[in-house]
Amino acid sequence: IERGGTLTYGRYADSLFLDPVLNDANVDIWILSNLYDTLLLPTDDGKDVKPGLASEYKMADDGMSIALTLRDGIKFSDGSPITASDVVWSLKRATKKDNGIWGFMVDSIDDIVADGDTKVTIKLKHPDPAILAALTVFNTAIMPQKAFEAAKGTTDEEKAKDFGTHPVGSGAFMLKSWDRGSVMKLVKNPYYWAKGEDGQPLPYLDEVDFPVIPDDATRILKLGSGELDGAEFIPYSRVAELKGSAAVDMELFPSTRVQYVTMNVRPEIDGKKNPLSDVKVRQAMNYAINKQAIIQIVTHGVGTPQTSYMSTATPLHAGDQPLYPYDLEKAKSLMKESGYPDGFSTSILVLAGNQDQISISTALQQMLGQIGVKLDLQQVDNATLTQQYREGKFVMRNAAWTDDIADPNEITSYFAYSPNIDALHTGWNSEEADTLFEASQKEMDGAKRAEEYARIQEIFNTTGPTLPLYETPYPVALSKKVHGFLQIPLGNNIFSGAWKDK
Amino acid sequence: MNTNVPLLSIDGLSKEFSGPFSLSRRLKGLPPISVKALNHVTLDVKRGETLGIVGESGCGKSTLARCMVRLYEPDGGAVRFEGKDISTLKGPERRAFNRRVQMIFQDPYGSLNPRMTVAQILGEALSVHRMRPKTEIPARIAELIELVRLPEDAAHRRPHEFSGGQRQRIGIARALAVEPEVIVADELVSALDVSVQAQVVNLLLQLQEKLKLTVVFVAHDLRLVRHISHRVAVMYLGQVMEIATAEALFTAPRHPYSKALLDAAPDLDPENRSRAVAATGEIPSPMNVPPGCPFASRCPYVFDRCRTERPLLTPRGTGQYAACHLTDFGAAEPPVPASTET
Amino acid sequence: MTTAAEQSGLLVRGLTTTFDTARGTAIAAADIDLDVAPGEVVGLVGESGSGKSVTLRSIMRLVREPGKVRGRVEWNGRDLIGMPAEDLRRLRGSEIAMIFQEPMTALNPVLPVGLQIDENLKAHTDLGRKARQARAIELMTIVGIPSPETRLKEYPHQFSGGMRQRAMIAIALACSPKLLLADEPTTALDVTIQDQILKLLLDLRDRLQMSVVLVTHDLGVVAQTCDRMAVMYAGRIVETGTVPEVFATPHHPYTRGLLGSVPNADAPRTLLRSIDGTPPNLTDLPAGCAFHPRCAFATDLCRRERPPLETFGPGRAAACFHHQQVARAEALV
Amino acid sequence: MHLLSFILRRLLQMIPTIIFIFVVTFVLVRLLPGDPASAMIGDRALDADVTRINHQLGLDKPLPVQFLYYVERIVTGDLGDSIALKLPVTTLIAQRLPVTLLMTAMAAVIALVLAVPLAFVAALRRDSIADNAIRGAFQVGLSMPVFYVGIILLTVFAAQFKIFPVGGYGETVTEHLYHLFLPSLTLALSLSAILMRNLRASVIAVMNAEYVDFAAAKGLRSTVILYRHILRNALISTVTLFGLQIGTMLGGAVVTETVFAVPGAGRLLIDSIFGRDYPVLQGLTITLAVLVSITFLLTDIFQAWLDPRVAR
Amino acid sequence: MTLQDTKPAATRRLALSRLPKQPLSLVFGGLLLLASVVLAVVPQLFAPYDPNAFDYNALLAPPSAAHLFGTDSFGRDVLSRVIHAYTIDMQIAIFATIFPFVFGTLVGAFVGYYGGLTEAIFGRVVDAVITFPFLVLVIAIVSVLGPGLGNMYVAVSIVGWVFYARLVAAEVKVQKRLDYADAGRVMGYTAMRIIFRHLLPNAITPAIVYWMTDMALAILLGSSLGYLGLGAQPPISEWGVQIADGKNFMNTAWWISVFPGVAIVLTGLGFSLAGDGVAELLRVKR
Ligand SMILES: Nc1ncnc2c1ncn2[C@@H]1O[C@H](COP(=O)(O)OP(=O)(O)OP(=O)(O)O)[C@@H](O)[C@H]1O
Ligand SMILES: Nc1ncnc2c1ncn2[C@@H]1O[C@H](COP(=O)(O)OP(=O)(O)OP(=O)(O)O)[C@@H](O)[C@H]1O
Ligand SMILES: [Mg+2]
Ligand SMILES: [Mg+2]
Ligand code: NI
Repeated sequence: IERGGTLTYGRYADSLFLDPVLNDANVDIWILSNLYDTLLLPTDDGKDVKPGLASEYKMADDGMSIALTLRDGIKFSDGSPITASDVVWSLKRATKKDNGIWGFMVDSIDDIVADGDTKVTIKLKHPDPAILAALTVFNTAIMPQKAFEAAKGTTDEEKAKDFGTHPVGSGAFMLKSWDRGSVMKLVKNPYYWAKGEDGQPLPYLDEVDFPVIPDDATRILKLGSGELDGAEFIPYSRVAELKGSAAVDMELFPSTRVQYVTMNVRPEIDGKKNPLSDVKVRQAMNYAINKQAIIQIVTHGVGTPQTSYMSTATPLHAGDQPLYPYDLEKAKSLMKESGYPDGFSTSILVLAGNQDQISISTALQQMLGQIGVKLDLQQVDNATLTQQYREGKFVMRNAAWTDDIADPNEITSYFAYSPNIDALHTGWNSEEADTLFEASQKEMDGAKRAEEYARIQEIFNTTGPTLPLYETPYPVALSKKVHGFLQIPLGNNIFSGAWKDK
Repeated sequence: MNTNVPLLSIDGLSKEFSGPFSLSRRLKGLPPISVKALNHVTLDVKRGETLGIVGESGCGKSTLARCMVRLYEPDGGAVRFEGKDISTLKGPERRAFNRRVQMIFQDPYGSLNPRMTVAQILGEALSVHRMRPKTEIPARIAELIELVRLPEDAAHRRPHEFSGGQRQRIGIARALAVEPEVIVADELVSALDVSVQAQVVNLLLQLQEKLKLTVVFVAHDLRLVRHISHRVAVMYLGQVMEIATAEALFTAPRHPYSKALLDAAPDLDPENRSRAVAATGEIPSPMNVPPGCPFASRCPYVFDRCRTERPLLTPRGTGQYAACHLTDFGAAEPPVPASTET
Repeated sequence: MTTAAEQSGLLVRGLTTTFDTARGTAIAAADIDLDVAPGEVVGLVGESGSGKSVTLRSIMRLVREPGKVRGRVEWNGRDLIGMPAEDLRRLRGSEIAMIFQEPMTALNPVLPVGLQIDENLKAHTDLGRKARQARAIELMTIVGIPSPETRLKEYPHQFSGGMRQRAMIAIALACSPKLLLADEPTTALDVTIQDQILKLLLDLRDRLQMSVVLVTHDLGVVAQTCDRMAVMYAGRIVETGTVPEVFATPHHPYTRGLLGSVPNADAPRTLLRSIDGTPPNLTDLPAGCAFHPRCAFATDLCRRERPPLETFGPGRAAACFHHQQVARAEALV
Repeated sequence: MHLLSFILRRLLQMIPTIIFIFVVTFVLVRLLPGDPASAMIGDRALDADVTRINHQLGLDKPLPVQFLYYVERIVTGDLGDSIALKLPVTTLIAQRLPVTLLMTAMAAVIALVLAVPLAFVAALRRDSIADNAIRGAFQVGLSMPVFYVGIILLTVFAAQFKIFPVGGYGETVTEHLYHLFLPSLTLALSLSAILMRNLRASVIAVMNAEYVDFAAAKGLRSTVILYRHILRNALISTVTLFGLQIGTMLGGAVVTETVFAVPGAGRLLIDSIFGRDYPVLQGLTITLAVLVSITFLLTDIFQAWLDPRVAR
Repeated sequence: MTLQDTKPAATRRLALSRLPKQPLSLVFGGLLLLASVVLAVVPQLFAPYDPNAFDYNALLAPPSAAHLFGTDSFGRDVLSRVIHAYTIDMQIAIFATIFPFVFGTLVGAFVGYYGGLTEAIFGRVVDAVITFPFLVLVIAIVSVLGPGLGNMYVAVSIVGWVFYARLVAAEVKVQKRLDYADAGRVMGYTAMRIIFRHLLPNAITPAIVYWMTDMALAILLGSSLGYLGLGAQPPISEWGVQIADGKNFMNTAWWISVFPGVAIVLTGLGFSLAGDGVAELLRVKR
């Protein structure tokens, strides 16, 4: 292990807003944990929790409260101590209804009370099997109440805006400078609590720079020329090539990312009859898709077929067989049995300029053509896509999902639990799945909860409104000099343990 | 029809062109720059005659000619054709006027549409004015080509295949196609070579004889104007300085400017040389015409009244008119130049 | 052909200029012989396209690609055609000056008039800034431009036509040339201004003892200003002589036609004696005498053979087999 | 004096143009399907979140009200805050625009350095092998899509030979220049092709002008003729074209900026379209329009200086 | 009688004598364009494969005898796709420019002829359009109307006509000052006849020449939009889309993007040479 140095990590897009509660996008989320620390931390495999700012945590036996003890002598990056009142304030802010879209993860929290300077008790409305995982999520990060309230502005939002330009947290790094759209620079937080392998405080690195390089090819070129030490979102087409490169470590970090197609299953869309509402049609389409071919074409072999709607890295994932193995005959016979034996025309929304989605859809177009389904591609921008999606006016769309929490409840509430967003806004529902989900949300018995999830997955995987395609790891290319960098399955980039050869 | 009424009469005609109205002028409260191209011009054209109009560049000859065929709408005064103000003509009446009064242009290159053949040019004129039934048009075109003595195969050629003189003939043929009574010829031969000039002038003279045309002949070549005109008007800075029969004007000009113009024209006789300059100074800019006599700044006979009061066109006996305060200038013996300080 | 011209003045022998064009080779000037003695004004007349400008440009070696110039041009015994470019540059604008027909296009529109005079002085004299300025003002005064100090700072478009032509003359005269080649210097001007400019040129000739070649197509101008004249047709000189002699008895039918085309004072509204037909195409000259298709005197000989420029009197020459007949016919009229 | 009134008049003429652009932008962006909230929070947004955000942004008010509200702010010089980046638009523009300006300026210089000498060579040796080679090469440059040229330049000069950095912007001024060289070159290629073509034609036209002959007849040295008489006149028409192209380039730098990872205004503009970041889009379009108008104005002034006939 | 006889003979002679003297650029440009048009009309005669057929056994195959230009990531034959793209790209060239050309020319003719207030208003429109960032406008319009070529044509047309109008207006203004226009007025011809029969034929040349360049530009724009995903939609093959497809394979499978690039350059060259040639051909002989 060597200490010091600057690691330059090329990102495809810049962050937008560095507030753990009010932010909206992965570009923020995935680096927030370097700036802000949480009470608990996800384990490296993303499936469990370990102590963070809280050195001890204990769930009450009735599941109605959690007792936490803060580490001794921990400080924010401005040197001020982290107290229990900061924790209370931060968590209350995270649970407030109007603050951001992440509140649902800590919905079960009833109250937070401080007990002295280092003890905190979180009281719950009901037992919540996912609450510990929720305490590792960015929105429960602990922020300095004083510094935040000293920021300019009157409302929370205005203060957050100002605070976000010079944030103070307790993560391994702190913001040094931020040139919007160009480069963000982090420096070592001298007050960070965790210790490295050498017994000295982490992080090893003095500085991490995040230049923004939207073009994939350019990012790789820069890595090759030594201008970057690491580059995220390597296109799959380049993975094999970079794996063979002597100067580069091509890392494929396990992820919770799944790639699928969402189908609107309402009986009618815009007053027109919708063939996709026929479950046979959906199954036929699923069988008609050659996932292996798509994995070859789009991910160049990097991906693996989905075995459930949630990724294998998600806790309580169930299923060991690829869903809907390619079977054209079966697909054809299912079509015959369906209400549309002669096929039909339909369309799919593609995010404009997204090569993966274009490739997938082009392949789907060809594959579905074989069972008489004529597919039109419609490239639209993100805002249009989202709006049509939210309004339930789309027919089919490409989509991908990554978990934010080490628990199956997030993905399931969006995918299978219809009261949330109508099952991906598709209009699909299953009373059984809904009931099971509601039960699982309070089920503290791990085994039982696993059973409930197994059943939900079975229902969704056989009749659900999606065409599951593949799951992929996070492709990150690193210079051979870089060690110890980690991207956890939830996507968070962890630089605290990274170091660089001199 | 009253034969005493002149065929075409121009009555106190004025025409101004306004130039760009720049911001600096607006800020200074000045009016836009304007060119007084014609300033109260009064003239008559009698049936069957040739009226020559001479003057130096920019004096308003073309503007006058264009007003006569209603290419320009005058700002003041009127042009009357057979007693009728032409600016009041509308629809068919206007078309009829356009047919009866034709114009021929100076520029042999610009006055013909380069993308039309001679037959198309003539045919268009014939058909628009319905001069002949459709079937007879080709024959009439051939006739016109013959009339202006163009080569027989001219009909299907385009203007660029002709020489300057031939092009002017095409222009004449186009005007004649509609069988007009009056032809206004603006610098018809100025752009042509001497040897070709003579051909076109001869043609014009012959046609006039044959078709009983009335001709307004605008030119700056004094010799030529004298040769073909019955009467001549001399213009200077938008005003008529003198009108007289050709003979009278060239033998006894009654205006100092007419005289200067005649003296300046190089004599063809090498024995008759003079080293004296006929008129000093430059023509004033038409953008600010002096208030009095426009020629005052260059006139050797100038006196105070000339600078303040504009002389009117007054008779000088036997159909001769001049606009000069020295009413007996050129009558018997010329007056002594007043002073030379200007 | 006078021996005097051998040493001083301009001597042109067999000057031929051709242009290779897509339609064939145009012989724009063919076998031109021309002498100009010191202080003499020679008029060069002819129709448009007869090669007058090309002749002047050839003398100055200003013919551009694809033009080719052959022959001999001597100025005070020095060969202009063969001399090195740098030597020629020194002569141009100083000893030999040229005036163009269109002052609007010949003056650079984006440079002040003063600068355009100044650069001439700078190229050929070693006068200082002040001295050049003074000389420029002097020149402007000579050519009759009022308030020269302010006028020098103005641009050509701020000048009237006459003023521009004067400015061009001022530029040409900057280094007191000994030979002035004037290409239609007054064609674009009004008669009263033309009168002024021509008389100015004559005055300057007297003052500086310049030789002048004056190109024009106006016979009146020749009659009033020139000592001798040469008539060009289709690239060739067809007649030369002193001005009074040529006007009195033209020996070439073309000269005769030209004189007849101009209306003269006595017979108004009669037909003019025009020359029929049009000038020939230079790439496609008729065989024999180039004028024969338009000539009333033409015989088979004329159609077969080209008449040489034949001297028939002191300083008189004509290129016509029938020139005596033509002269007699003229006398009859 | 004349110049001043000329400038004043041009500035006055700009006002309706800017208003027009302002209104069009305002209406157009609001016609775009999708709203800022959709663009920002994407798939996971709940309807309640969207309503809340749109309310916070005042987007639930009727359009005319929004318009008046925006006009009111703009008159006070306030362009509002970015929806996505939560920064004042003026700050963003101040950060991003200089990059694009620098890149455009460099492209202009490179284009001139390429086009002017080669145009002269081509014009002076008209129809020679050199002329045809130069014209052919530029023609190929002109026929290639910008993103393609960019990728090729990147692959060759940055990846293969490592002469230039692979995009980015750098920190010091020298670094800026160094980093922006390839993107500027990319932009310059098509610009120089257009300039070369035009300049060559006008040099040929000017060389045929009589005043060039007259200059030669004055016995001037050929260098004087070339620089004083030919170059200046030939530039007159090229200058107008140049100004027009620079104006277009300012708004068209998007693609280059993406390929080369240049954090400039072009990318901000595209991001703001796709992000439905109304305040940024409006503020930037208007700023660009003003800049472009100023470019045109400068062009006109320069042209008036070159050609005294213009300023009346 | 003589008239009837001379006409065909004269025209035939002219046509024959003109033929070898065609400007060289027109010959080359014309040939390139002719080839492009043929490929655009009957691509199936030249394309060895179905442009949309996948071949999982030949993904990213380099150029070989079987696939002269190699295959792309779907195993589609690049040559066949390049050839089939002619159809769509030539269509872009025409459809994106035809309305601007026609409408712009008409507006230009009226503005140039009548001047005055129309000209002042038009001047402001021109200002606004040329100051507006063009790409932004196109992207915004395409986003409003939805992606696809049809809407791209609409977007380009909304802006494009202005340039034609400007060119034609300027030229008409020059032409209407020439005497032949006045001659028409003196003959008593209507304004419409003067504008369309006399002025326009003489004023349209710059617009036609610009049209040629504009078609090349339209292909480039179409490609750029295709590259951004806003132009032609898969599986239609279009050069810009192909280049975008091949962008990630620049290092490993250069052929995917290089050959469509060559096609764009060649077509652009064809248009631009033809433009020069047409300018030469239509030059008014005086
Ligand atoms: N359309 C116009 N717009 C502005 N000014 C004009 C226009 N037509 C003529 N003028 C001006 O009006 C004056 C008279 O012009 P006009 O053409 O009538 O003169 P002219 O005697 O025919 O001259 P020339 O002998 O040069 O043909 C000139 O000063 C000219 O500049
Ligand atoms: N650069 C050139 N290329 C081809 N032919 C040329 C060129 N320059 C001149 N000519 C030809 O040379 C001939 C003589 O032209 P020149 O200019 O000397 O005539 P000009 O007598 O001066 O006529 P004008 O009175 O019209 O000035 C013309 O027929 C012309 O076509
Ligand atoms: Mg006139
Ligand atoms: Mg000449
Ligand atoms: Ni002033």
